[in-house]
Parts: sequence; structure tokens; C-alpha cells
Amino acid sequence: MTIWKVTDHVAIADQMMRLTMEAEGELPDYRPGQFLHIRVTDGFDHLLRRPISLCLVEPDTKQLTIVYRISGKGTKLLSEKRKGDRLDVLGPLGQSFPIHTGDRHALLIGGGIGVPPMLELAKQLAGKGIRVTTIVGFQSAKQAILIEELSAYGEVLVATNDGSLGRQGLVTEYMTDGLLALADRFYACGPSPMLSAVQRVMQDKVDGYLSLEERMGCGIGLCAGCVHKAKLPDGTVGYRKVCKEGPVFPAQEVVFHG
Amino acid sequence: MTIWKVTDHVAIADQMMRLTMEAEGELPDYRPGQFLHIRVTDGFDHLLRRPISLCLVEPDTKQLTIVYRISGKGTKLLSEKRKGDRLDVLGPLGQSFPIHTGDRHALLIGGGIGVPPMLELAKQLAGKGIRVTTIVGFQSAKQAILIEELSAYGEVLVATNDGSLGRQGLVTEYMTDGLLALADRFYACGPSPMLSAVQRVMQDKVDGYLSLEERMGCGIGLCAGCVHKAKLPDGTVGYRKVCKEGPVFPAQEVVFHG
Amino acid sequence: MDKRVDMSVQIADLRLKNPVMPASGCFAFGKEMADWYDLSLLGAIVVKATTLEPRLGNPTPRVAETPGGMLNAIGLQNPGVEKVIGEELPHLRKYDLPVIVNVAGTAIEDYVETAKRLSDSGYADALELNISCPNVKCGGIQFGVDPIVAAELVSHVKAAIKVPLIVKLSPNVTDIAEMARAVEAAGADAISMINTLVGMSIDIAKRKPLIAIETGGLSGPAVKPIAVRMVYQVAQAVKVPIIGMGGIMNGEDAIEFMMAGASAVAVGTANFVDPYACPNIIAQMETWCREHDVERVADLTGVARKQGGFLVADRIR
Amino acid sequence: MDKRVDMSVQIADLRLKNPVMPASGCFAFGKEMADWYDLSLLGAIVVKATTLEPRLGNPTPRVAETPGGMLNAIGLQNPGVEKVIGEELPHLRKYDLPVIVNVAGTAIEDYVETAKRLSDSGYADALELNISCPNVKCGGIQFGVDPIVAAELVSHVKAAIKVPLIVKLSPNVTDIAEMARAVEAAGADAISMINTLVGMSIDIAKRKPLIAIETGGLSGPAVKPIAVRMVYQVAQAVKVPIIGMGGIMNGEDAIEFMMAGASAVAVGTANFVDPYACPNIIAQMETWCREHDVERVADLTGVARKQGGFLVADRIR
Ligand SMILES: Cc1cc2nc3c(=O)[nH]c(=O)nc-3n(C[C@H](O)[C@H](O)[C@H](O)COP(=O)(O)OP(=O)(O)OC[C@H]3O[C@@H](n4cnc5c(N)ncnc54)[C@H](O)[C@@H]3O)c2cc1C
Ligand SMILES: Cc1cc2nc3c(=O)[nH]c(=O)nc-3n(C[C@H](O)[C@H](O)[C@H](O)COP(=O)(O)OP(=O)(O)OC[C@H]3O[C@@H](n4cnc5c(N)ncnc54)[C@H](O)[C@@H]3O)c2cc1C
Ligand SMILES: Cc1cc2nc3c(=O)[nH]c(=O)nc-3n(C[C@H](O)[C@H](O)[C@H](O)COP(=O)(O)O)c2cc1C
Ligand SMILES: Cc1cc2nc3c(=O)[nH]c(=O)nc-3n(C[C@H](O)[C@H](O)[C@H](O)COP(=O)(O)O)c2cc1C
Ligand code: FES
Ligand code: FES
Repeated sequence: MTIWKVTDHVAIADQMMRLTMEAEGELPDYRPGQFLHIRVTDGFDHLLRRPISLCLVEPDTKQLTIVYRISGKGTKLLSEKRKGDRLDVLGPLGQSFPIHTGDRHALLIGGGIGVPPMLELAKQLAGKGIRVTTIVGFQSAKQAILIEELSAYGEVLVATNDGSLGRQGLVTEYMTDGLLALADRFYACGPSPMLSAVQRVMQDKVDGYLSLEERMGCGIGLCAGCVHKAKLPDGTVGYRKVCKEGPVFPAQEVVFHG
Repeated sequence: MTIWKVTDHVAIADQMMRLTMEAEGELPDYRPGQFLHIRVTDGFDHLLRRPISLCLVEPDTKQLTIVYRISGKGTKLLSEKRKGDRLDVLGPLGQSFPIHTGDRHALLIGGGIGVPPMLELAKQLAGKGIRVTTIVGFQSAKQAILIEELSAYGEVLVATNDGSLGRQGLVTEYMTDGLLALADRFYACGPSPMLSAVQRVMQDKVDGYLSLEERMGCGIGLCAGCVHKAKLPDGTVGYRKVCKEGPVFPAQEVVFHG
Repeated sequence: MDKRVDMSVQIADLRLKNPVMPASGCFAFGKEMADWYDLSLLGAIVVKATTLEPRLGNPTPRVAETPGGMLNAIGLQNPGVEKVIGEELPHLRKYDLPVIVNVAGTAIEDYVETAKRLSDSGYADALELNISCPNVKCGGIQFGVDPIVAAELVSHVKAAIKVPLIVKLSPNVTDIAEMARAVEAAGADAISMINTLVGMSIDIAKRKPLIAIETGGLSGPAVKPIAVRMVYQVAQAVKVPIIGMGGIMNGEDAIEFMMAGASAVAVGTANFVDPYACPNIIAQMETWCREHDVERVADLTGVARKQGGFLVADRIR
Repeated sequence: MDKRVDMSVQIADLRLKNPVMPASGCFAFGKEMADWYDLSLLGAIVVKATTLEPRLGNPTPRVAETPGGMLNAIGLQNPGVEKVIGEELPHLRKYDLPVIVNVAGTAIEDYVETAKRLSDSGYADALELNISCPNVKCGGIQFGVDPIVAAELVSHVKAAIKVPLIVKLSPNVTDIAEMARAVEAAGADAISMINTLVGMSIDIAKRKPLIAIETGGLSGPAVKPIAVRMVYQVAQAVKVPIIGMGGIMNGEDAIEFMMAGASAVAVGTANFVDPYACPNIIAQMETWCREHDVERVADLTGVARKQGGFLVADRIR
């Protein structure tokens, strides 16, 4: 449990907030794809923490940025934090996106609130000399986030459901055989239907990772609230804990149906 | 329900806070002995409001002051309000100390957190040309409050349990026949044992009023949570609502035992 | 934007202009609240429990705060049915709304007598039978927790009155659906639920319970999930309409109860936090319906139940 | 200042160095928590429910937030008793503390078999019998709500094991004291209480329950007054020690349960809010005792009960 100080907190799109915080002590270890587990208010009014992916870390200034959508009561309370407020945070927690140093080209795929973790990942991949192409999908232009920031690390392809920005349709629109042939690896985060579609398209073509979302109780492996179906080490299918064994899983291990 | 803005909030003695607030709209009607019913936090963490007597009103600046002791969770939360915060307040509520314009000399008796309502009362009595003598009692000097402020309106006699300030003992120490003979009326607020003692001493000697304290649910007569035994209009003894029929009752109507 | 939402609902013979009423014991007899707003705004009014003889009630402290809720042990303080009819109810006829009187007692005889007098008085448009007192003092009979004695009480009261009979259930039971079925079969025209859960808080500094008589009834948002579950369960067990309550603080909570199966809702503890709770909740419900294209609030009743829904009791956890 | 408080307590044959243990299902099998602090700090550890066969558990969402609490419907997910003995329990022997294993089942036979294997394994210092599943799926027998079937189960399990038997009670009953007396008479060495209350929340936007299987178990501060009342009530009904739980978030809450009659406490939901909840609570209890001149924490057990106290059930409200 670390206490962070809010250093910046602004709206960057419709219902989308960017919150930057500064570690009061040492910056803890972090890797792309991990999440923070955040207490959104004191007292007993809203007990459970809320998981939010880390989006960007600036180690020099010990600043960490998250980007989140106001979706319900918890994120609404979080959005009320003001500059200077202190934030009670667990983490970064969970399994990260593994970086394969031998790769030449990585395909990043983010949908909606699955886009934020792609930024730190793109930065670290680019830092290792791996070429990055990012496909991002949003409902509409109003919800679009982080396109400029991601462009700093490679090409960004944009899809929106209503065509108000980039190509109309889903992120899978861009996943042509041509593009896939160039990619050594993919990394995806977004809503389940998107991840399931990505898994189908990539199957037998490109290896990669999916970052899953599930409602969490504890965030640290205690409650078994956050499980998702996946292949177990023994080959059978069972529930695995997204908070502790994930949120990032090898794509071929994740089971979406049945 | 009015929203007030906190304009000042400071500790004035051991665990004793003084909070000044400003009406955002019109200053509501108020009379000495009434109380404010204050929501100490948003959300459902601490549902019930807390009753605090009004201590002083400055109509010119629309400022209202309360003085309270941090006694438990509710007043602790209240003590965390900062200058500029907005406060959700019902009232002033309840029956006030009646002022009898024909009186020449009034005796005010306050014990502990029963002292604050005496200040606005002393001010209004003095304003009507009635001479005021105030007896205040505290556990010890560390908890003493408002002595200087009260002195502006008349003589103040101080008693402490441990003798660390003024006379050692209870407020009743000062209630000599000599003093009582001079008083046309008395007004008392404090813990039940004190009020009961005052009632006994004053019986058949001086008419007056007692302001009672009880745990409140609603503060506006809905729940019957705050009752105290008292004579009913028909002469029998029953429970009366402190929030609505009180907190101030004619002394001879209040029943302490049985 | 200007679409009108039909907020009216039907509870037995009563047509309510909207589904929101104060809960018994949280609104006294209405006089105090009338200082704050026009009571005609409400769907109905439910007044404090009335007994045959006057009741002094319990010693204080009678209330205590708990996380997300409160305990109360008022003890049915009321001036007795004669004075309630003579002094407390007549003023409510000024308002355009049905008056529901909560009836409590200790044995079948006094329940019946109280109910009959209220029904005959013409000042009560319906009675709410408070059988939720799991209390040996109540003549030694546990009306609220035993379906057989509850049914017997309900049928006697029903036979003695001319106005609709609402029966208020206690949540302090193993099987609330069984209680509901029993009182429906005995003649209840509607069910209201839930009354408070028995709870206790201890003042650890004083090493004794905070409430003078030790235990009190728990109400407020803390109990809402229990209340919603019970309404959902009872809605699948009976056909009579349900008045749902337990922790309703805003319009969304009220809609949650309707979706669980309630036809109307009652608001208790929220009145203590905000005197305008009831009118605010009515306005919030109406806004929600308008924004979600709900033309009749009554259409929300029971929509959370799955198609071909199974009995919730069959697979709890 | 430097006074030492004796924090040890006795539960049946188990001597605990302090009265605080994690509640079953809120600590997995301990491995995860061992990343955060030395488990030897705890009074004991209670691990997740173990069943004879592996259990997949329920579909998600399995958890939901409620005012002052949460709902869960994990569904007893566990790898089955063989793997629990083989893979999950042995690592706990590294720590200086009794290991209590929570046992669940569907019929007397599998309960007995699971309990026997755990007892024989040498990795369990006590068993906690989870009879709190008011679930028709559990072989059609409502162990948790019927005193006669509960007693039968307890006596069979008791006869099959060598370690102390703790029986965990469900709060979803009309008369918890009756349940407690029945399991005590059948051989329970201690009682733990309360398990969760059955609740439901509805996502009004989606018009369906938030929890995939509709209902879930309510835990957290919201239920504390109900839990404290039940502990108080059961402490007057039985002689065996009680492990109290339900909404304990800090040392004062734990002391409240001890004063109500518990000999030790368990902490569930609080671990999700703060991984250090258990060690913090131990420290806070010790500080409170020191500041209030309590030499032995065990002396607090039951002090809130009035001298010559009456049975609380006799005068609820
Ligand atoms: C590992 C992980 C990383 C995440 N990273 C981000 C992020 O970077 N930015 C961001 O905006 N959101 C992120 N989320 C989702 C975020 O946690 C939820 O939006 C948030 O918890 C909703 O809480 P609430 O109280 O505001 O809404 P609630 O009132 O609880 O729910 C509102 C809506 O959000 C959904 N929801 C609730 N909890 C979750 C959850 N744990 N996962 C997915 N959906 C949920 C509900 O089903 C509902 O539709 C992440 C989730 C996980 C599990
Ligand atoms: C009409 C009225 C006027 C009051 N004016 C003042 C005032 O001007 N200044 C001030 O400091 N206090 C005043 N009080 C007392 C104040 O309301 C309580 O101290 C406060 O409500 C305690 O709340 P808490 O949550 O901090 O403490 P809790 O944790 O609720 O209780 C802490 C202690 O305070 C006692 N207490 C709680 N509620 C009340 C209550 N309603 N009345 C009396 N004791 C209570 C409890 O028994 C306990 O011993 C007044 C009370 C009433 C009824
Ligand atoms: C102070 C208080 C007094 C109550 N008195 C009664 C009563 O007289 N009769 C009754 O049937 N219910 C009574 N109740 C129960 C409420 O009517 C309601 O069932 C319960 O409080 C749950 O609703 P809530 O959470 O909105 O308060 C009372 C509740 C409170 C808080
Ligand atoms: C996520 C979760 C899982 C639980 N699993 C179990 C279980 O497997 N066996 C059991 O007896 N109780 C289980 N419980 C109940 C707890 O052990 C405890 O009785 C209850 O949560 C009340 O305590 P609390 O309010 O401190 O959480 C579980 C509770 C939660 C929140
Ligand atoms: S959220 Fe509790 S185990 Fe993952
Ligand atoms: S506090 Fe509710 S009637 Fe007085």
C-alpha cells in the first residue's frame, strides 16, 4: 500500500479522465500491463478498490499516469479527487505484457478503456528498438484518447463504431493478412467481445497476449472474485484469477465461451 | 435544508472546536437555544445528522458560529471540514429560550458543551436590558470555553471539577440563596445530572428553563428517537420529543427520574 | 423531452398517483412533515404504528448510528387508537392521498379491535398489519415468524375490516416466501416488506449496548441488498402487490425495488437524512423513466426477473 | 506504557497467540497473503472451503459492491480435498500458527469423507464445518437452517475426526440460538459466526441482478450490527467458545465482538480493502487494551452482557 499525491487531474475526452500522481516514497517496481488498485474514498461508503491500468510512468519525476472512464460510482468518486489529495494505492499488481527482445514488429490493439495500458507498453517496446503499430478503437470521436501520445512511438490506426474518426468499424477491420504477416507479436486490451474477435483472427497466425477485465474483490488473489476461464497448466479448462495470474494471459490460453 | 459555507474552523480548547459559517442565501430565522442539524459527511457512511446548538449569530455578516466537542465519529468527521467547504444544515430547529422582557436579572447556567447556547442568549438578554450572570462549569481548565466572550454581557462565575479554574466543584456551588434571590429567571443547559441538580435547587425559588440533550434520529419530530420524560399537557408524565417540543422546556415540566 | 411519464400505480383497491410513500414510524402522523412540503405530493402516507392502548415506548437511547444504517428501538410509542382517530388522523384528510395506518398489537383480540375501529373511523384508506415484532412480549406469540399464527391473525383482522389489508413482513426469518404465501392465502390484499433486521451495537467505552433495551431494528442502505433479495423472492411466490422498502435513499434505489418486483415503495430512514427525501425520490424516478423511455413506472415491476426465471430460493449461492 | 497485554485466547484445544484470524474464503490458502506479511503474526489461519471433489465455482460477475458492504457468489471454487492436502496446506506448516480448514459439502457422506481426510492429513489443526449454505443444491438438505439435520451432520463429522470441530452458523435463520444449541449438543467444540446474509443488487441500467447467479452473500460493515446481535444472543445460549465475525474493519470492531461474547474473531472483507487488515487489527486491539487497563484480552469476552442478563430473544424491540 503506497500513498500517492495527485499532481494533475483533468478530463481529456467525454467522461475520460487523466490522473497523474507522484510517489511519496520510492517509485515501486512497475511493468506495462500491470494495474493499480485504488481506494476511491475513505470510510465504508465504497469499500472495494478499483483496478486501473498504469498508462504511463515517468521515472525521473516519479510520476505515474492513469486514464480512466467515469463508468459508475467508484470512478465517479475517483474523479472528485483534487490536485494535492492523497491516494491510497496497491500495486502495481498482476502479470505484465512480456517483452520479447528478439521481436522486430509488435502489433498493439486497444479498445476503449483498453487503450491506456498500450501507451507504457508502446514506450517500452520502442525503447527496445521494436517497431510498434497500434490499432485503437472507440465508440466515437468523442471518446477517443491517447492517439497523439501513442503516435510518438509508431503508427496509430484508428477505428470508431460510428465512423466519426478514422475507419468505421471495429479494430479487427485493420487486421489484414498483410499487416499480420509483418507482426511478430500482438498485445491486446479491451472489452471481451473485442478480445475474443482478436483471438479468433490471430489464431495460428500471430502469437500474442490478451489483457482481461473482470470485476474484482481484492485484486491480490484472496477472493476468487475476478476469475476468467482459461487453460490450466494441466491442460483442462478452469477459472484463473485475473488479478494475480493475469490480467495479461498468453492469447491461446484464454477461453471465451463454454 | 440550507447550504452554508465554512468561513472559519479552529480548535479553541482540548477537543473543542469553533466553526463559523456563512449563509449562502438569506440568514434563516433563529432564536437562542435552537440547534442546527448538521450532515457531517456525504454518502452513506455516517447517515444521521448531528445536533449542535447555535452559539452566536452575527446578522450583519450573515455569520453563524457553533462550538462543539469532538466526542465521537460524527463530530470527528465534522472537525475535518475545511474553510471553504460547504455544510448541509437543517434549521435552526426546536424551541428556543423564551425571553421575558419584564425581567431584570437572568441567571444562565451552562455545563461543558451546554455552555455554547448561553452566548447568543446572553447577548440577546443584554440587548433587552436584562442583567446577565452566567455560571459555567467544566471538567478542568483545559476544556474551558467562551468565558471571555460571555464576560462581554455580564459577570461570569466559573467552576471546574478539579479546581484547575475558578471554584472547585459543580455549578450548583454558586447557587446560593443570595444569588437566587436576585434572579427573576434562570436558563440552563448541560448534562442531565447537572440539569437535574439545577432543577432541584431552583424548585419553588426561581422559574426557568432547561435545555435537554438526547440522541437524535431525525431532529424534526418524525422518529420519536429523542424523547425525554416530561409532564404532558393533561398533567400525566410521558415522553416528549426533545427535537421538536424542546430542546428547551420549562424547568418544572421536565421529569428526570421514574 | 416533454414526454409525460405515467407515475400511477395500483395497490389492491388503492390507486396511487405515484409509487412513493413514507414508511411507518418514519413520518410520525404527518403533521411535522407538513411543515416542509405539501403532503399531496406523495403517493400515499403510512403513519406510525397504532395500538389499542396508549404505549409509552422504550427508554432512551432509542437510536444509534451503524455503518450505512441505523438502529432504532422506539417501542411503538403512540397515544392509542382512540386518540389516533380523534386527534392524529383527521388532519390528513386535507391532502389528496390515501392514508394507510400501521396496526400493532400483542394478541389477536387487540389487533382485531384496533383494526376494526380504524376501518370504521373512515380516516384510514387501508391498514398495514405490523406482524413484524419477533417479540415474546407480544402475548408470547411470534406472529412475524410463524406462518400458521400469522395466517390466523391475518384472517381474523381481514374479516373485521372493510378497507384493504396490507401485511408487513419481518426479514428475521429463515423463509420469507413461506410467510408471504401464508398471509396471502389468509387474505392479505398486499404485502409490505421489509421491516427492520434485529441488530445491536456496543459502546465499547461503556462496555454495554448503545440502545437502552440492548437490541434495535436495523434500517437504511446497509440492509438494501437483503431487502431487494427478499422482494425478488416474494414477488415470485405470491400474486398480491408488494410495497418494497429497506434502505431506499434515491430514485435509483426505488427503481431497483420495482425491478425486483415491488409495485410501490416506502421510504423510511432517508427522511431523517433529508426531509425532502420523498419528493426528491418521486422526481428522480420520473426523470429516470423519461430518460429511459419508460412510459409507465408500473411497467418496471419485476423486470429484473429472468425470463422463465427460477425460484431464487432454489439456488442461493 | 510498557505494560504487556496477554493477547492469547483459547478456542477448544487450540491456544491462539492472539484472537485474530482471517475468515474463510477471504484469504485463499494463505500463499498470496504471505507476499504481504509474515503469517505467523496471526492468531490462526482459516483457509478456503474445501470439498471432496474439485469445484469450478460460479460464473462471473461474482462480486458486487453494496452500501457499506459487498456481495459475493464464489461458489466454493476449490481444487478438491486431495489437491488441498497435497498442494495447498503443507506450506502453512512453515508458520507458527494453527491451521483451520473450512469444510463444505452436499450430503453427510461427502462432508464426513472430506473432514476425515483433512483430519488424518495432519495439516489441519481444526476443522470449520461450513453448514451455512441454505441451498437446495446441497443435496436438498438445508443443513444451515434446520437444527435437526445440522445436529445429525455435526455428530457424524465429529465421530470421524480427531481434531477440534468448529461449526459455522448461517445468519439466514429465524432463531440462531436454537441452531447453536443444536450443534453444541451434537458435539461442536466451538461455533463460528456469522457467514454471509443472502442479498441481491440489481443493475438498473441492464435490468438484471449484478451477480451472475442473481443472489450473493452480504458481508462487510453493513452486517456488523446483525452479527454482533447474533453473537450476543448465542453467547447466552451455549457454553462453547465463539469465533465472531461480520464486518470487522478495525480493532474497535473486534473488541465489540469480544464484548458481545466472542472468544476470538475472524476478519473477511477487510482484507480486500487493506491487505494489512489483520496485523493492524491485532495491533489496534493490543493498544486499546493497554490504554484501557485490560491485562488479558480474553477478559473482554462477554462483558457487554448485563449482570443477571436476560435472554435477548425474550425482548427484541
Ligand atoms: C486489470 C484492469 C485494468 C483496468 N484498467 C482500466 C483503465 O485503465 N481505465 C479504465 O477506465 N478502466 C479500467 N478498468 C475498468 C475499471 O476497473 C472499471 O471501469 C471500474 O472498476 C468501474 O467501477 P465503478 O465503480 O465506476 O463502476 P461500477 O458501478 O462498479 O460499474 C460500472 C460499469 O463498469 C463495469 N465494471 C465494474 N467493474 C469492472 C471491472 N473490474 N472490470 C471491467 N468492468 C467493470 C460494470 O460491469 C458496469 O458496467 C480496468 C479493469 C481491470 C480489471
Ligand atoms: C439539542 C442539542 C444541542 C447540542 N449542542 C451541542 C453543542 O453546542 N456543542 C456540542 O459539542 N455538543 C452539542 N450537543 C451534543 C452533540 O450532539 C453530541 O456530542 C454529538 O451528537 C455526538 O456525536 P458523535 O457522532 O461525535 O458521537 P457518538 O459517537 O455518537 O457519541 C459519542 C458520545 O456522545 C454522546 N451523544 C451522542 N449523541 C448525543 C446527543 N444527541 N446528545 C447528547 N449526547 C450524545 C454519546 O452518548 C457518546 O457518549 C447537542 C445535543 C443536542 C441534542
Ligand atoms: C425510527 C423508526 C421507527 C419505525 N417504526 C415502525 C413502526 O412503527 N411500524 C412499522 O411497521 N415499521 C416501523 N419501522 C420500520 C420502517 O417502516 C421500515 O420498514 C424500515 O425502516 C426499512 O426501511 P428504511 O431502510 O427505508 O428505513 C420504523 C423504522 C424506523 C427507522
Ligand atoms: C469472497 C468471500 C468468500 C467467502 N468464502 C467463504 C467460504 O468459502 N467458506 C465460509 O465458510 N465462508 C466464506 N465467506 C464468509 C466469510 O468467511 C465471513 O463469514 C463473512 O464474509 C463475514 O465476515 P466479513 O464481514 O468480515 O467479511 C466468504 C466471504 C467472502 C466475502
Ligand atoms: S480480485 Fe480477489 S482473487 Fe482476484
Ligand atoms: S429526533 Fe426524531 S423525533 Fe426527535
